[in-house]
Amino acid sequence: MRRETFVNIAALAALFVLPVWANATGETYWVTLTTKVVILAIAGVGLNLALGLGGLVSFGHAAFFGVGGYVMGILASHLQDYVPLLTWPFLFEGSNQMPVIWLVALVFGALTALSIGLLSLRTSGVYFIMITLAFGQMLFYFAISWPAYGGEDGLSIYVRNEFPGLNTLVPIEFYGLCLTVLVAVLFLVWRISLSSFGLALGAARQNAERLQAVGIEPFRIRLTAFVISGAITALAGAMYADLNRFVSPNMFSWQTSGEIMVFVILGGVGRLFGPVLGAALFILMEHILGGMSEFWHIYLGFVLLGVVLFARGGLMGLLAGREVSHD
Amino acid sequence: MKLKSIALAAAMSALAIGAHAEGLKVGMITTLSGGGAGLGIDVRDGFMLAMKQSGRDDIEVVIEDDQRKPDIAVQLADKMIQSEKVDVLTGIIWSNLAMAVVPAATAQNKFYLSPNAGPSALAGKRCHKNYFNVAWQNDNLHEAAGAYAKGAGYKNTFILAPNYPAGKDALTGYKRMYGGDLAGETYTKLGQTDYAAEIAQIRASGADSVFFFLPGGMGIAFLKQYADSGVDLPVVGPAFSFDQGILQAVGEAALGVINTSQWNKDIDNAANSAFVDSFQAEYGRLPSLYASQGFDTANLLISAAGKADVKDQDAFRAALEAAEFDSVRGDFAFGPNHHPVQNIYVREVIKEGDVYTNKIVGTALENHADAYAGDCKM
Amino acid sequence: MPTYLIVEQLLNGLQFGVMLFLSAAGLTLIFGVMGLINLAHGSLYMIGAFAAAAVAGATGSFVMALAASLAAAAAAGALVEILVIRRLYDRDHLDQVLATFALILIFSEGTRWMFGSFPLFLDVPSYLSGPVTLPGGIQYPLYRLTIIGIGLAIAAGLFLLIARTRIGIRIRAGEADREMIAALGVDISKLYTLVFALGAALAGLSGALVGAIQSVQVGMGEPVLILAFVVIVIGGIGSIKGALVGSLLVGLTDTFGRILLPVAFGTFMEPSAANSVGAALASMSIYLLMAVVLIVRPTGLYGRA
Amino acid sequence: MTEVVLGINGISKAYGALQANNDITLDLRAGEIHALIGPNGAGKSTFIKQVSGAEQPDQGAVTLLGDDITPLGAVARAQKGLGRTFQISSLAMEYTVLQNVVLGAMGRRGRVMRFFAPVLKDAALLNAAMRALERVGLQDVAHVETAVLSHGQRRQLEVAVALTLEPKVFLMDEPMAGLGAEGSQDLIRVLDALRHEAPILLVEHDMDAVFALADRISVLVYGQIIATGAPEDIRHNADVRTAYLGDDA
Repeated sequence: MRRETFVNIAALAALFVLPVWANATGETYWVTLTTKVVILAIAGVGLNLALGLGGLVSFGHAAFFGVGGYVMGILASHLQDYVPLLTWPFLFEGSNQMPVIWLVALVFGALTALSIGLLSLRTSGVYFIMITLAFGQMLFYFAISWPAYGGEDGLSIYVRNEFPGLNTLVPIEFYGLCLTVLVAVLFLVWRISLSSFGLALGAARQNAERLQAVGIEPFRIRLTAFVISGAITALAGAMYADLNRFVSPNMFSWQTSGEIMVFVILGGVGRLFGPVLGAALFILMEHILGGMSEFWHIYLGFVLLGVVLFARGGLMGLLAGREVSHD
Repeated sequence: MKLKSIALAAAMSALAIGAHAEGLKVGMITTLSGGGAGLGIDVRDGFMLAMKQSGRDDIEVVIEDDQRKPDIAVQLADKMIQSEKVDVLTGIIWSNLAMAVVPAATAQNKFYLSPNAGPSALAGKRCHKNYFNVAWQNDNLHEAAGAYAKGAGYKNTFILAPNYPAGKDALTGYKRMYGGDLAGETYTKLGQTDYAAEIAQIRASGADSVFFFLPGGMGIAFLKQYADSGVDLPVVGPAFSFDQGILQAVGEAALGVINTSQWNKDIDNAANSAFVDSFQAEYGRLPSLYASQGFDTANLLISAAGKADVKDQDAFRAALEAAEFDSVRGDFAFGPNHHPVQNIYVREVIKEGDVYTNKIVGTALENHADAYAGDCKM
Repeated sequence: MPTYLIVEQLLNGLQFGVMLFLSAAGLTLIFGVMGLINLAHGSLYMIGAFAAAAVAGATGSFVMALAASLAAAAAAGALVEILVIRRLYDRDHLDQVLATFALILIFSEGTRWMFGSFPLFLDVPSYLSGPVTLPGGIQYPLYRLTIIGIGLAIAAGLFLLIARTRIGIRIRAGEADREMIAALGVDISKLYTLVFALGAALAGLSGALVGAIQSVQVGMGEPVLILAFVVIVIGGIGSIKGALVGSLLVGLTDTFGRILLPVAFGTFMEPSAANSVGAALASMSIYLLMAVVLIVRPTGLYGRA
Repeated sequence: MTEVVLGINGISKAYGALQANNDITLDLRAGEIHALIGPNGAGKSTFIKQVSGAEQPDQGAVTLLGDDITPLGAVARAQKGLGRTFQISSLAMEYTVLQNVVLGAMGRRGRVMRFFAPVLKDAALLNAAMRALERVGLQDVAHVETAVLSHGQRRQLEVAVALTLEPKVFLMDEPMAGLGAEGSQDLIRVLDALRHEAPILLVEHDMDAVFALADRISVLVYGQIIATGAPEDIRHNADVRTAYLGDDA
């Protein structure tokens, strides 16, 4: 077995076992913490598709994360406050059903990514990094000053939304649901990476001229990847909002974009399980260092710096070595 | 892995007298790192000072840093409720964080005592029997500023605030009590630091006074630039931009500015002078508004813990409602929506030796309650 | 709107633009020469402001404070370049973003650890405070005029430095071909340290100058960083001229957006809502500007492909 | 007269004051190899860019099988049947050799927007890819990472990718560049056989290869074609000798 596969299986096993063990021993908070890891990992997996596979360094993925969060907030708050969201063309009262919310989040995440991608994929390099940042900031300021859904105060939901057949208020059940989504998303991204589209996307990153010469338009490939990536991140946003039963413009902030990016780099760019390892390490550091000192950001900074300077390839690079192409 | 788990003495006193000897666990979620940490640190220090003075060893306080991020605050609340099994939560500074945490905490049958934020929703439609605000409803200080402006005979005020909910509440609060004309009403970008354009508008507007609500660094920048612009219209604002912590950074530009507050260090009562002295002795700096609120919050909690066991929620709630503690503000009572009914004073910025501080020059509103109590159905 | 107000707002836009230029110039210089995205630029700005506030507090001299801001930021810049940044030149932008993001964390909390959580005091010196009356009867703060003057002088100085001096020639050669300049016997790593320290010093100076009329506090650098990025992306990364034009464009767009948009919405909405919606759009205006520029010219106004 | 497959009709391109290509006209007919030679700086790269679609000519037209393809970009021209190779190997270096050729086969068949099926299990694509590799003799290194290939193997892979496109015309930009004598001989054999599938417009520096392969040769000097003809004619053309070969004739 390749070492990377071994690491992946070990990570997955840990995600299955640890929370169950924490739950059994009454450490419910660790279940919540792992839920956070899993949801943020989904956001990272979304970004990794664009960034790792496609080489699209987006500094604006908070835009999609936030859109997902607000989809949850808006749908659920309308139902909660008995104010129909739509009366025309059909009556829609909002929803507290996660499958509905997730679907809407995917659609709106994809649409947002489509419009941002259409404009920003005309640029490349640093310009792309910065224009995606600019779009994220636009949405951030919009969310802060848009009064209908709470502005900077955000929106809070009394009760976590429902999923058929589960009691989502029980931490371990909600965790199981999130883990299932993570596994599904990982499976999807894995298949994409092996597919025709994935091959073209990787080629677009390595050598766009080559792709053109074989009659494939890199722009189309990148845009499609950006849209899928945005949709996945939006799904994570909706789930994150449900974890907190709360959504705020903070989800749109550039620091959020930065953190999602940190998960990917910390774990290993372009590696399937990279964002999972990255999110886990980040949250663990936040939890442990945060308990040690008020000034824990300093230590976090040094750890990140160490990873960039001395552990290229991130955690996965350390554990499983350099990625080797295979077919 | 808690930041500081301060059991105020050995837990051996568990066998102590009375029905309330069970012990009480308090979770404090506040901002201790990053921008805005100064406010959280003051609340924490004021709170812990009261705890120390009370000498009660059956109250344990767990403190965590929310980094001013709402999502982190919610997760910390979950942690404190699920793992630490706290009975009471407190500490949040910012309205948006309070909106995220308070409904979740009260929904899980925990008490929440707010030492700073008082968003209108939590005072009105979404009030809760387990939610107590020990500071003010957000509009209060702005209403007092409006009342002051009316009393001072201002007829044409230029008002400005950042474009976010608290900013809108501020201007609404001011207008509620002011009643005169507006020379202009401007919303600035949250976090904006250059106000040249707004000051030019003020100059050109023909206003006779200026009201502003710009918390934190925004207020420092505005005041310095305003003083430097040569516009000399009187300025009124809520206490937040003139607090002990940031006044030194504004410097001379703040001298003489009128601001409104429910507390000042020169309020004449025994509790207050003892608080001011002991805070200075303990931490080596003058206490701020936030420190006073933290101190009051702790004393309210201690008074209730002296009367009832927190496990008996109804009794504990009644003890909180009674609010029988010596507030550093003087008289203190809760209205029907568990928000304070209190005096709000007019302060002026002065210089004492090398230190900029405030003195009380009048009372803007007496026994003032908030405007949302009517919407609250507990 | 009366003419004098428009003129005054033009001055405000210009002045805001010049302030932005001061922080953007170093950023674009560093990118142009070394190809490095430095997110920690805002931290150097903050270091300059804190050094100035500390020295002004100790000596009471504003000139000393400015000198301290230059020195502290340059020293911090040189140190960071030698310890961290020089390992990043050959890396892709992603590594640079993460490493300098880490530096922000270290600098911000390190500063808070040293100076505490409360804002520091730094004020305009008495000889520069207060307004002067300009032709046409406009009252305008002397300090802001001074900032415009200093900013334009620095812009001119940078153009001269790059066009006329030996270091400038080396900088330009370095931009064109790193191996070539190394082959010519110029110590490239010293040159890079020098350029990075220069960029840092510019950031530090602008932090001190701006800090005197804003607030000196932890976290003051990040909003400026984002604005500076907007500026240099609009202007074309690496171009000093682009940074100047970009900062003036951003300054004017932001200033007039703030004033005119609420008025524009006021023509068909009730005032309070118009103010709010206008302000919301105004806060997005510069990002819209940037998006439009990049859509028309994907490498900015003066950028090379 | 055989059919004109690729027609270049009076194309010109200027960069500022520099007239890089000036009214170039040449054609490529079925079954032939037409070589374009010229000294450095003659405008060969500019010419290639306009034929491949990377840049638009200022004037003139490019036709493929009679259709005007001038307004089309590189992608559309590739889809229409223009198969090009690059002067400096332009491959996806992190991919295996097989992945690179599969990419070509994918582009040829338009099987790009497939998200779920593993592309390397697609028999049709694999067969086409392997056939192309066999033709250039790379079948044994199919599963090797491209980055570790020798220079010569990369040149062969360039040609193999173009083969998978099953193009109507090949545009080859110095395929022999950097190859040793033995490598050149191998590649010459491959190209020699190829002309019957699709004609080749060969831009080449290696005179041995040009004279071994070309049916016709055009000579580009200072942006203009100064001569077109059979190899023997070109070899003895006085203008060419003076201007290009640098002889003292």
